[in-house]
Amino acid sequence: MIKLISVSKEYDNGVKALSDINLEISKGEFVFLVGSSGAGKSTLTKLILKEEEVSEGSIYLNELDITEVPNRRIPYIRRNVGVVFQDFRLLPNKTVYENVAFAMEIVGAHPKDIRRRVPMILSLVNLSRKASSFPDQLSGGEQQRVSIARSIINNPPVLIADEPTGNLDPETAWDIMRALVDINGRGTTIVMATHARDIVNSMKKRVITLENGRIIRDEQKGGYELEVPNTEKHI
Amino acid sequence: MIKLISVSKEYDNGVKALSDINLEISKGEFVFLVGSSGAGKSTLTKLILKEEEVSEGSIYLNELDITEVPNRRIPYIRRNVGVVFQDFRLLPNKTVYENVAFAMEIVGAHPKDIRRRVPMILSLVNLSRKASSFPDQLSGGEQQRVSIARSIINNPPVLIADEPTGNLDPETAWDIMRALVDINGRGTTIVMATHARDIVNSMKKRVITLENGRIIRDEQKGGYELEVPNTEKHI
Amino acid sequence: MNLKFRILKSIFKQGFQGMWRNRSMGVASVASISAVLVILGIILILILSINNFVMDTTTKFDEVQVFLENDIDDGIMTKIEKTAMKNKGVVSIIFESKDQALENFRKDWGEEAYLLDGLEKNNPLPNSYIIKVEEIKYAENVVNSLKGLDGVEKVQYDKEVIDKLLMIADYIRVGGIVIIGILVFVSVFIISNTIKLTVTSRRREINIMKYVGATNNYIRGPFIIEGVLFGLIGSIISIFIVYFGYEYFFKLVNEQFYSLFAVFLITPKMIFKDITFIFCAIGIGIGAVGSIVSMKRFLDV
Amino acid sequence: MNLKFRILKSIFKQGFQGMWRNRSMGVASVASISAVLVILGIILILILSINNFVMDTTTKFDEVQVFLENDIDDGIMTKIEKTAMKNKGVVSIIFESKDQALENFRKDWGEEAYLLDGLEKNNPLPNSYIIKVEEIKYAENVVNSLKGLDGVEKVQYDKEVIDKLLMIADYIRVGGIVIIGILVFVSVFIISNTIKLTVTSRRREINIMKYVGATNNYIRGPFIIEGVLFGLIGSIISIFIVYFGYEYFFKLVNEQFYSLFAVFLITPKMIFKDITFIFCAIGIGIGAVGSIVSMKRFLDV
Ligand SMILES: Nc1ncnc2c1ncn2[C@@H]1O[C@H](COP(=O)(O)OP(=O)(O)OP(=O)(O)O)[C@@H](O)[C@H]1O
Ligand SMILES: Nc1ncnc2c1ncn2[C@@H]1O[C@H](COP(=O)(O)OP(=O)(O)OP(=O)(O)O)[C@@H](O)[C@H]1O
Ligand SMILES: [Mg+2]
Ligand SMILES: [Mg+2]
Repeated sequence: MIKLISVSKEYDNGVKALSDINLEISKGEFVFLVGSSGAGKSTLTKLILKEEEVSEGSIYLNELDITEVPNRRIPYIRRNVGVVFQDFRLLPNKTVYENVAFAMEIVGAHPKDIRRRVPMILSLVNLSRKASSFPDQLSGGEQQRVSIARSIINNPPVLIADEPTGNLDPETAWDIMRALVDINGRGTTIVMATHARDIVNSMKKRVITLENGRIIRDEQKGGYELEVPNTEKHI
Repeated sequence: MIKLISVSKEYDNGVKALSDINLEISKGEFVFLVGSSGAGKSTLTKLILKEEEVSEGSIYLNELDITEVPNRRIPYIRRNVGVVFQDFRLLPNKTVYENVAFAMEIVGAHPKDIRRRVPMILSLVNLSRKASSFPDQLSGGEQQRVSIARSIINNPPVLIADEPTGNLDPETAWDIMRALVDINGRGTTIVMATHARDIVNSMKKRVITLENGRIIRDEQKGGYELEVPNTEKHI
Repeated sequence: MNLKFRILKSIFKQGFQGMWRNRSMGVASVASISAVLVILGIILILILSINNFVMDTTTKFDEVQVFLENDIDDGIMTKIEKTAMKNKGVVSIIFESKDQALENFRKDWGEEAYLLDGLEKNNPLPNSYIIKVEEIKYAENVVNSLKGLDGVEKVQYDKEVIDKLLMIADYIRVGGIVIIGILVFVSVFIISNTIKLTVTSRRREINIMKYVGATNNYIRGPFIIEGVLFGLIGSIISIFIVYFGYEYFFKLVNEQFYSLFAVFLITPKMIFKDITFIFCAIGIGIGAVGSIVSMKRFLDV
Repeated sequence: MNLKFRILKSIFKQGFQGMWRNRSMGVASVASISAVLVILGIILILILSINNFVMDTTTKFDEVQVFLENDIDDGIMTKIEKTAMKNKGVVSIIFESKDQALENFRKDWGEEAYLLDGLEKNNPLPNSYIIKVEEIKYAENVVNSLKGLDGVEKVQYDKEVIDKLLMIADYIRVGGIVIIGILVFVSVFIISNTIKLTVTSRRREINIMKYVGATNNYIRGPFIIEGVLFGLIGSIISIFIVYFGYEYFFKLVNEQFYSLFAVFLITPKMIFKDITFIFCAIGIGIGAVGSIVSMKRFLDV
């Protein structure tokens, strides 16, 4: 489903965010991506979404080398990947309902389907009451849940979630996790970057650990174990 | 230090975010503010910062009723309150260094002091290498740490931190917590809204629990216990 | 088909919605567009009026005078008349007797008329025909056809003055077109700049749409619609301001100064159609093109 | 004192930095400012030139002619001359004999000069003085002082024409001021709108500064500096475009058409100072005021 072959990413300012990443994720897997702050988790998700270009290597999504895809085709690739962004990225001038509906409208979904499905997903993330609020009228956790709702509305084959529970209380976070497991059970491949030790530890899924832009561990049924080899002094 | 007397907040769109909050926090206290997503934690911090106006009640900061303060004086009040915002609020056109230095410049700090203190604080949050990066060149956790650095640079008597560890790995989160405890030890009053159950449980500090805009628990040496009385169905 | 239609419908919805939700920026942007077009309108009126004035002046010289020899018979006179009338563009031909001519001189000369005293008895002035032509350019032919004819002593028209006037008119027309050209260019520039500022302030939004998988056309659509609507509203406002403002001014001038200025000024009616057309074309065109061009940069993500 | 100075220094630093870091928006905004001022410049030149032309024309009529009685002695003539010279604004006084006058008539009349044949022997024209005045407004006094004087038969000047011309000149001046006033207003409007768009796109930044505890003045400072710099750059660019553009045009006209137009056109030198002053005033003024006004809304948090 997702395959990275010796992928490296160096940003314009010279920061080497990822070095020589080799990775294969099969269809239907649920993978946690862990690593300390700045390890390269978000960079990895950005590469899969083609938000950033790889510096070296290739990324295959469904047998298609997305590093070679012409600009024109990118939107169609992105539609196969639902994304929960770390910084939410909600459209400020659209209500919660419209933000979620937007993802359906761009693929030309039938209005009837939109009217049926959006409220369903909103109630799934417990935001029915906020349907007509604008993003800046929401709490942090509510915004995050809108972003989650938008990412799953189209039943994408791949779901990438970048710290989808960072702003949620544990209870709500577990609700979301249950929903993700459910979606995963119906065939969606899920890659989730997270810092939530509890969640990673209790889910017993594949865990990929990044450190300084390299994969230092990749375990089936793994746990959240971070060794920070070369930390600077602690206070 | 901070005193809220029957404070209520109703937003323009009719959402009642806080109802009849009475609360007193003494100088030098370390207080956790917990509660499920949308409970009103950020609203409370926004009221103390006068980012939002109270609908009813009064808020005293250092014996001063800030709900009565004329607009002109607000900046000077805000300078006594360091804030880590849930959404970071970094100035996009300033580097990490400049963002942190900005808080010192507005109070007219001496350039020598700025040049001495900013690198110190940046190394405290482990961001020395990123001093000349712009916010959009940082990872989520790095941005959050810049926001933390900025909030403490002026040694404010009060520090309000709205989920300051939401985007940090546990290791880094604990580094930050140690730093906060240290600051607290030197006399700064700290109010921290958080979802980090581990942290709250192991710190044994005062915990105020909000639910639907009301204080439902207020315990010295408390723990993170959330009862969600009227949840909607879970999946 | 149905899919495309749904997408199109959704684009339109987004366009109108976007305009409404961004109305505070929209107001600033529409105001700038109107303001630029109002300037353009004022200049257009100014230049057209100057042109009008010059053209008007030239028509005062649109006559040819044919001086006749003394004592010629009616046959010859008829022949002259007929020859003159055969020319293209001749409007009227009027006989002016020598007495009439003297009388006219007297009127023209005003205070110096006493110089003509005593000429009545032995009037040295000839009889003449005054031939009016439709437009000055027809005069040359009339002159040529009559020169040398029996009974014609001299054919005269104010060639020099007319040539000079025509030249001035030409230069004014060219100069006017140049100035208006510059203005149109500058207006286009300002309007597209304004649209650019509006679009730039929403680049984040555009980015988000891209990351969610919207195609460039889908993202562009609502912005183009917004741009066109801004342009349209801006031009309608400016048309109203210019038209009614000028009508008011025109009335004022007509009432207060009678004919003195009125003849110089182009009438509001005459410009209404042009202004409507030009303004709408600029407003809508730049609204659309400006949006497309300014978005280009942000769509490459 | 030291504190204030440090804060001021930091404000300036932020202003320059902000301008540089927002340069893509800045370019659009400077371009709009320049464009508006270029329009203003073109119109200014147009109106000043028209005014110039009219004023120039009036000076062609700035003389008073005093017709003398026949056969008056030198004493009387000297007295007339002296009386005339005593008036304010008199530039020269020239004697024109009756023979000279007839000759001039002959020249003026051109083709009709034969009408004057035979007048030489009994020239009915009087001797006269032609008095040139500095400006037309002085003529009235000269006329009054000479009327009824011994030896003066008649004092004549083209009152009607002059009055008409002066009136036209007045109207053009008033009309010009009105149009330029409108233009200045519209320019101010567009520029402040542009600044507003620029500021609006940074409202989030302003908010953040407020929440961190910056005073309104501290936040405003850099924006005002930015606005002023944008305005200044915009006006300098437009001054260059207008001045050199017009100089080029002026040269072209002078070389190609000689005096025909050159007399109408105001010289580039004449306008340079005005334009520099007006443009800088507008650019800088609006840059500053526009920033202040457009920020007002965002500072109330
Ligand atoms: N646009 C960019 N330009 C330059 N450097 C960048 C950019 N984005 C990220 N980086 C750098 O690349 C490294 C990896 O960043 P990334 O966002 O992938 O980290 P992360 O693992 O998601 O961290 P976090 O848990 O804090 O979100 C960091 O050092 C960061 O500063
Ligand atoms: N500007 C606003 N306008 C209207 N309603 C708002 C606004 N800001 C917040 N709210 C609502 O007020 C309630 C409390 O929000 P608040 O941000 O205080 O929650 P929170 O406890 O910080 O939640 P989280 O943990 O998700 O950040 C929520 O229901 C939210 O939707
Ligand atoms: Mg990240
Ligand atoms: Mg919050």
